[in-house]
Amino acid sequence: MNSEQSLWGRISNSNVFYHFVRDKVAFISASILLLIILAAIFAPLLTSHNPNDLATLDVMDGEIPPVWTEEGDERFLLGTDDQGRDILSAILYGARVSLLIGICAVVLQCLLGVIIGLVAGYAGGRVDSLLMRLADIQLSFSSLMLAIIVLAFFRAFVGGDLYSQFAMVILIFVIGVAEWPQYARTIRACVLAEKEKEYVQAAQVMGFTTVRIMFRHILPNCLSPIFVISTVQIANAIISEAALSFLGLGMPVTQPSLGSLIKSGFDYLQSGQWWITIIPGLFLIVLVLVINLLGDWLRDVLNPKLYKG
Amino acid sequence: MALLEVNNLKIEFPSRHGVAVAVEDVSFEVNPGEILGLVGESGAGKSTIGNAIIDLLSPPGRVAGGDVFLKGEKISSLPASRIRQIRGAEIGFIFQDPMTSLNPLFTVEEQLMETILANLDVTQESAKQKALNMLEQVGIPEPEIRIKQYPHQFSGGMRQRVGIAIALSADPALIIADEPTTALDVSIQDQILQLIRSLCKKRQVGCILVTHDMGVIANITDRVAVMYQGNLVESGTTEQILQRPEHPYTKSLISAVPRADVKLKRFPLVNYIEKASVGFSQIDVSNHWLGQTSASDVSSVAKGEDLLRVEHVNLRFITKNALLAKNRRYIQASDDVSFTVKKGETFGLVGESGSGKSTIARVIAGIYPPESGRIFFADQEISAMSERERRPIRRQIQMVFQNPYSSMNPRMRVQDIIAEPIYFHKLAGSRKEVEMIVGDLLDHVGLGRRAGIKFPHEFSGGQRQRISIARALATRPQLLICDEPTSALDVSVQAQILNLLKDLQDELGLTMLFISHDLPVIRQMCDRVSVMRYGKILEQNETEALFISPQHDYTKNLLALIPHMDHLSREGLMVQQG
Amino acid sequence: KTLKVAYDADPVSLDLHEQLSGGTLQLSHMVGDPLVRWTQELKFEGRLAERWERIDDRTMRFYLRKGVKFHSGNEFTALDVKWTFNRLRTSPDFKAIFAPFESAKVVDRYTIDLVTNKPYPLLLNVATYVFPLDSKFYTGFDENGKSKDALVKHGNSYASRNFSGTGPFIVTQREQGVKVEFKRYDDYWDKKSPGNVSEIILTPIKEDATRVSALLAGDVDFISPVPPTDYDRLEKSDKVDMVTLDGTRIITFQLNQKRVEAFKNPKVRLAIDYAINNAGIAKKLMKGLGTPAAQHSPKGYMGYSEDIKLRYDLKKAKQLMKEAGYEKGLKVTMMAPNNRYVNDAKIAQAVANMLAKINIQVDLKTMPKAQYWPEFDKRAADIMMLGWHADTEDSANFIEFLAMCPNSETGFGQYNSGNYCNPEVDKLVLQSSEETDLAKRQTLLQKAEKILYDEAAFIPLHWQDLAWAAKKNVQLAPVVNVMNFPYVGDLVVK
Amino acid sequence: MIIFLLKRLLQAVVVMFIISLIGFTIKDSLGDPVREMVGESVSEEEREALREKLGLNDPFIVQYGRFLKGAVQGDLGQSYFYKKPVTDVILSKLPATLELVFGATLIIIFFSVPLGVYCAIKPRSWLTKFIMGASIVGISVPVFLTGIFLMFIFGVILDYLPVFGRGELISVWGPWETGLFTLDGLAHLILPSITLSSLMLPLFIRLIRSEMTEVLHSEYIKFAWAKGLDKYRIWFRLALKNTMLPVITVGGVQIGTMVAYTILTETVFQWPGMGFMFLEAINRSDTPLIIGYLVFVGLIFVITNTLVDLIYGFIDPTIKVAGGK
Ligand SMILES: Nc1ncnc2c1ncn2[C@@H]1O[C@H](COP(=O)(O)OP(=O)(O)OP(=O)(O)O)[C@@H](O)[C@H]1O
Ligand SMILES: Nc1ncnc2c1ncn2[C@@H]1O[C@H](COP(=O)(O)OP(=O)(O)OP(=O)(O)O)[C@@H](O)[C@H]1O
Ligand SMILES: [Mg+2]
Ligand SMILES: [Mg+2]
Repeated sequence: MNSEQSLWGRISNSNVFYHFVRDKVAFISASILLLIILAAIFAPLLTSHNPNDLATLDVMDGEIPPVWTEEGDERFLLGTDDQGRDILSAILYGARVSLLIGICAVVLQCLLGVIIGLVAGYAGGRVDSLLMRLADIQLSFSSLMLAIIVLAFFRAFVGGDLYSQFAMVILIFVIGVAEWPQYARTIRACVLAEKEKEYVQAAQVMGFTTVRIMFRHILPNCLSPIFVISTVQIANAIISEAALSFLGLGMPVTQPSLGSLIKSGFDYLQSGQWWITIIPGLFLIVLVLVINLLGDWLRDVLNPKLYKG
Repeated sequence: MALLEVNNLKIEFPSRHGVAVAVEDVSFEVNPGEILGLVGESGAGKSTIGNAIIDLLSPPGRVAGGDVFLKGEKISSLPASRIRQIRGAEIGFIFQDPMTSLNPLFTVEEQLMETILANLDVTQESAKQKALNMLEQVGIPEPEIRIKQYPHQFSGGMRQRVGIAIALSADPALIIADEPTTALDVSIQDQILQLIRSLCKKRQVGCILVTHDMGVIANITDRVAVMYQGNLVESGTTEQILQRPEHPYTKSLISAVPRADVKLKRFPLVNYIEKASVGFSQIDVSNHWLGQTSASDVSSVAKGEDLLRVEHVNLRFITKNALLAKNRRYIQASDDVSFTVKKGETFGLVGESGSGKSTIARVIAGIYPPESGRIFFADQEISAMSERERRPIRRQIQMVFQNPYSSMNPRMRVQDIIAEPIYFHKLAGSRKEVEMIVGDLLDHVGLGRRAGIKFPHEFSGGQRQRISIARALATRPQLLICDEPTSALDVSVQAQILNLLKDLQDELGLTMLFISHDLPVIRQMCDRVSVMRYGKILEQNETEALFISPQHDYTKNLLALIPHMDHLSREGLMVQQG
Repeated sequence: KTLKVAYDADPVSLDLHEQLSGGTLQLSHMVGDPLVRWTQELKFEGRLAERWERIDDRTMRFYLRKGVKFHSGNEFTALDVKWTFNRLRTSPDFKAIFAPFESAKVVDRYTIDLVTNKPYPLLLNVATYVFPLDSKFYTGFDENGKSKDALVKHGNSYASRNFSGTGPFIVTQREQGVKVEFKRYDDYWDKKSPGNVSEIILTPIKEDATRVSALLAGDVDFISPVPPTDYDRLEKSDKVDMVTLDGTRIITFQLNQKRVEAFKNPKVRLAIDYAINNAGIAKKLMKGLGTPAAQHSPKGYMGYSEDIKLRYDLKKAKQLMKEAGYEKGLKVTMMAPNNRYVNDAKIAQAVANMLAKINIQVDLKTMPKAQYWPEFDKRAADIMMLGWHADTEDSANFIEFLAMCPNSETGFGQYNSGNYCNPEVDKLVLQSSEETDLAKRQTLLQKAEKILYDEAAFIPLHWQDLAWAAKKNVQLAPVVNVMNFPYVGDLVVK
Repeated sequence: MIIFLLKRLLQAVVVMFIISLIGFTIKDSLGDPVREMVGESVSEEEREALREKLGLNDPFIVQYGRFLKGAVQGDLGQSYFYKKPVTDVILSKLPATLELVFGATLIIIFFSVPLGVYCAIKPRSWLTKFIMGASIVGISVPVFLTGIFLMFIFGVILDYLPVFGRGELISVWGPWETGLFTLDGLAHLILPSITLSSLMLPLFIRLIRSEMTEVLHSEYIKFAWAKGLDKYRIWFRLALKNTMLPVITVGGVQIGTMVAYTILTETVFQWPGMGFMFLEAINRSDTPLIIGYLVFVGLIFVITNTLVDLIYGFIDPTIKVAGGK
């Protein structure tokens, strides 16, 4: 136990890393996730055309099925959507937006929720009532309403023309803020139960600050529901973003995210153009799947009692 | 035919750092009606054997070899359904840690009843009767009210008794009792042991009794097995082992038993250390980190003056809530308690289980606010302070909890648990220094630095208790509240730890509030003692005076019940007189 | 026979005068009869008016059908027509259509004159909006002490809950937004009507996919509208029949000349028109359920002229941009609704893509109509989408609203977000609205359309076609029409 | 306890007040209600006149004052579209939503508990892997898609189940009409309930599994094994109770959410409940209804959370319900 270990040394010596290298599922999931992220980042290199460059689109290329079907077209490996966008390119470019929004929004939700939940649960009494009623108010204003509110403010103070430049930030903000109560209430409940336990009292006796007790001691013992909610929320956030775009609040329609790509295909689902929804849908499922698997794995690893040795 | 037969049992805990062998090649047997005492070093593998017998080793643990036979049937590697029938009905098990083994969400009644109903063929009604009966037998006062309560409303000793009641309630043929009386005062301990004894004799029940208390061994066991570092080093009849120990470890163990008759300066030390894996070292406090004072210490109090003053502290717990105040029921856990503790002394608190000792300790430590009354620390009224004002003082009042396991964050490594207060209160200069200090503390409590990377659940009961002590010392407190600090330690380790505390006290003027059921230990450690019952202080005196001429009837009774160890051999043993 | 109908929305009120909307008109034709109605060929057919004649260039005399009974049992007379006419003129929604009228004069019990202020060529067109109501039924006070004929937009008026007209169906039960139930009126005057539907349950199903599924699952007999994406599938299905008609609602884009300097240049506008492949959009996005347009007026309307041809030529478009000095391109904003017209958002997107090809970068924003209209009123984007259907089924209406110089006093050009203004066009249209000589009127309107076309005053896309789908046993084709109010009274179900 | 409830009631009022205030501040951004009331060709002056008549041009304070005055008497205004008091509209839509939520909740409870527990006790079985995998698919498939799929399969292809609406209803009490007691009504309930539960069910399975896994490793469960209890008792009574604490909290929020906005499911299946009503209200800029609805939803959340807190306090004896110390 040399204290002068390099960062890498500490990482490679840590439990998480140790179990990671030995867990096939975790390893494969992480590889796939990495692959997806890389593909999204390097999308311009991997695709034949940029679906966000509108000039390259032609409606007459619309709704071409994937190459392996009869009417397929070699130019479009996975077919095209109604606007003639190559699905493959659209997925990769869309994944950029969706991943960023999904992950950032969930991080924001989680951050807000965890802080508020910890404070509410730990402080109790008035603070608790106040924060929890705030959560009730927030819940009443679902992301839909919140988006409208934020947009109205944005228009009033910044001007609507700039919207598309800030769309991403606004979306992250809206989705991030709309759902914090989920976390807050869960954490609060957990804190209520944990704070009666003796190890918390022991920490109090040590003279630790409240903040430290909340984050260092209680929070790690409340991780498991957070993990479950988070993995669900990422999928949710990606879909919500698409739903908000209907209200004119999403990303610009000319730059479809993964969610809006899926959503735009709903109309076509029954009429046979399945690929517009199903292929990006599968992509989303794989994405969420690996995130979930990693989440499950991480949760187990972070629980010392579950070490398999 | 032996009731239980254990042959060549070997138990391992594999981990990424290698396989730890907890029990190696252990064989013994228990006959019907017989009580086998299992003694040994803390961490020797006693609890592990018990767990292995009923196939409940905690996860990475596995039985690597050997067999277990119950009434001639091989019960190791039985199918899950069959072993489940054996548990409870055939083998009653009392876990070492009473705090965590009761489900916090169910009342004591539910937990008792379900055991009875699951294992015995009785009606709901008679199960209820039996449950009440059991509680009464283990000495819980007012069982009709208590049975409806939840575990957290019980004191440490009461929880332990509930655990015993549950284990005995299904009339098992074999009882495995893992340190069943550590949190009990002598009179109740006596009652429980008699209960077990009479069960064994009357119904030919076999019993494995794991204990550190040589008095208990001497008084009720028929045979004794001694364990050391995973091996069974010696076994024989009680008399044989106690009077003519053969193995050097046994010898040194017996020599370290604290004496109830005379007060010694230091505890006699065991110098048998076979593999010397973990070295106890006597510390040189003047050069040691523990001896340094930090700027924020309260140094205004001179040795011999009052460091802690407790004045008329009252605290009630609600036992039955109701809308109207008059319908509420309370337990007066602390009834007008007053005492003072001088700087540099050790103040003892003894008394019946459930008498409010832990409660008052918690009030002083600032966990419960007192309902009325005042507490002064170094002449500052800490009971009236806000949390913020109080924080700097908190470091100086530390507490060793009665239940070490539940008082440690299960998600933190032991080294982090101990290092955290050092970091937090900035008691060390660098990261490296902290790591050194932590390793040092672990050494001093006999665990060794390597223990640092493990998590609390990977330790034995006694080892956890030592971690808890190390953590309390890490803040370099002025006042140390010890709530049963050594109940799970074998006498040799106990001696080490208590000597460490004594050293600290001598050199630094460490002040201690010492709660214990172990009267010999109290006699050795404390300068003054208070006796508590029903939340009140009955009597308070200089230790020697109290032991020699107790005033209150309750005290007299208590002292009379100290297990006699006259037949304990002390000759030829290496006793260090300090 | 019971007919289960699923529309995308249900009528907002039982008061036929409350809102001028497709839903209301569909209801009107079920529970009432107009004086005259349109045939499929856009000719007039007498209903409660048996015949009519022009008395002078401002007056039309209607001879009413005798022996017609209202649902309440009251007899239908000219007084009811006059009452209805007067009520319509107080309705905020209808008052504009009836503005050219001076009065209704009862001649006798079964004869009535409608008099206009000036010679008015569209008198009969407007008469299709007169669904005589039971004046006696609406006289007096309701339980709340309010006048029964009160016309309230947002309140719970008597007329919005109770109805008495002459139509083939009586409303038996109505739950706003959930369903309306109708029963055939036993004493319906039109004994010649082949209609054999005895009961109707109308359910609004907003979601396209659900509506189609409901039909395919057999839960409903008849749906409208049919989403273009499901067109193929329904067409192929052996359980259902589809009926389509070329529509009359034009979908356009307007280029705001006030906001964008370049749009003042007709060359830029032309370039844009050339850049957009209307035929492609109609074929691919609309699945053929749209007729590509180059002018406002659909075929059959007075202003329609065969010579106005579709324009699509990318090369030419680029050329024009260059000539106008914009070969480097432009950056503009565009707004479109996403739940107002069929495929509105998709169309806007496709248009944006096409404009990118001539270097016009479009920042497109789509939003629900509730948000869109306020934006439209503010003229919040450089290019805005607008669809229009002429209430009078007449070409002049298009131009009055969409292409005449905006004028807040006269109200002309109210929907002209492009601010296109050409006094000559205004003059032609104003002339046409007083011209009762139909041939002359036609020339005027065609001329106006031609100017708009030549100057690319606006960017036409297509006329939204109408489509209905029904189970095989429902004989839909004879009762539907381009105005999208099927004459369910005449519907035959086998 | 009573004091606790009274306090909560008071808080609910404050919550509703704040929501209405926010609602009022933003109502102009929700679109122009007048636009929805009139035909498209109606002139600007007419619209302005109507706006004036509706009091929409009054200053904020005046409008809000008017609203509050009504609200105190339980009148949240009139819906523009339904032309009825907002409260009546909401109450008439409530049963539909409650039934749907009830159906979905039943599905969630009946499946999530056994499946979640199974996955926790048999972490390595292939069935567990399948359930966990399927649950992820469930999470990532949008509700809308699930709905259309179910509709397509069971409605169109197999033709077993009706695809829209509530079917035959019978009146129970006052405005309360239910489809729970007719076969037709029940048949209509099936697909929407499944769809609605499709998102929550995986969440619950995963949550139960993860919490249960932790609980199963606790000392008291080990002790319970040592007591010789039946395995089902340990899993489904002891461990499950400890597991349920966090699950109830999340569940409370989720069920509150379901009551509040089952928007997508209701839209797909044309289910005449509150979520559908809300979406329509937004589309129509029916501002009084939107605000009334938000206020109502705030109340629902306070109620469900109060219930959750009560249940929580009931299950976990160490937790004192705030207010009753
Ligand atoms: N879950 C575990 N993982 C790893 N090691 C463990 C685990 N449980 C116990 N051990 C180790 O096994 C050894 C034996 O532990 P055991 O609890 O049997 O000791 P014990 O004899 O009961 O001691 P004590 O008297 O202190 O209770 C100890 O060294 C302990 O560290
Ligand atoms: N949180 C609580 N709620 C209700 N009653 C409690 C609570 N904590 C302790 N008590 C009761 O207060 C009394 C004193 O408990 P305390 O823990 O101080 O006893 P003790 O002297 O430490 O006993 P032991 O030696 O058995 O640990 C007991 O009767 C116990 O049941
Ligand atoms: Mg042990
Ligand atoms: Mg105690």
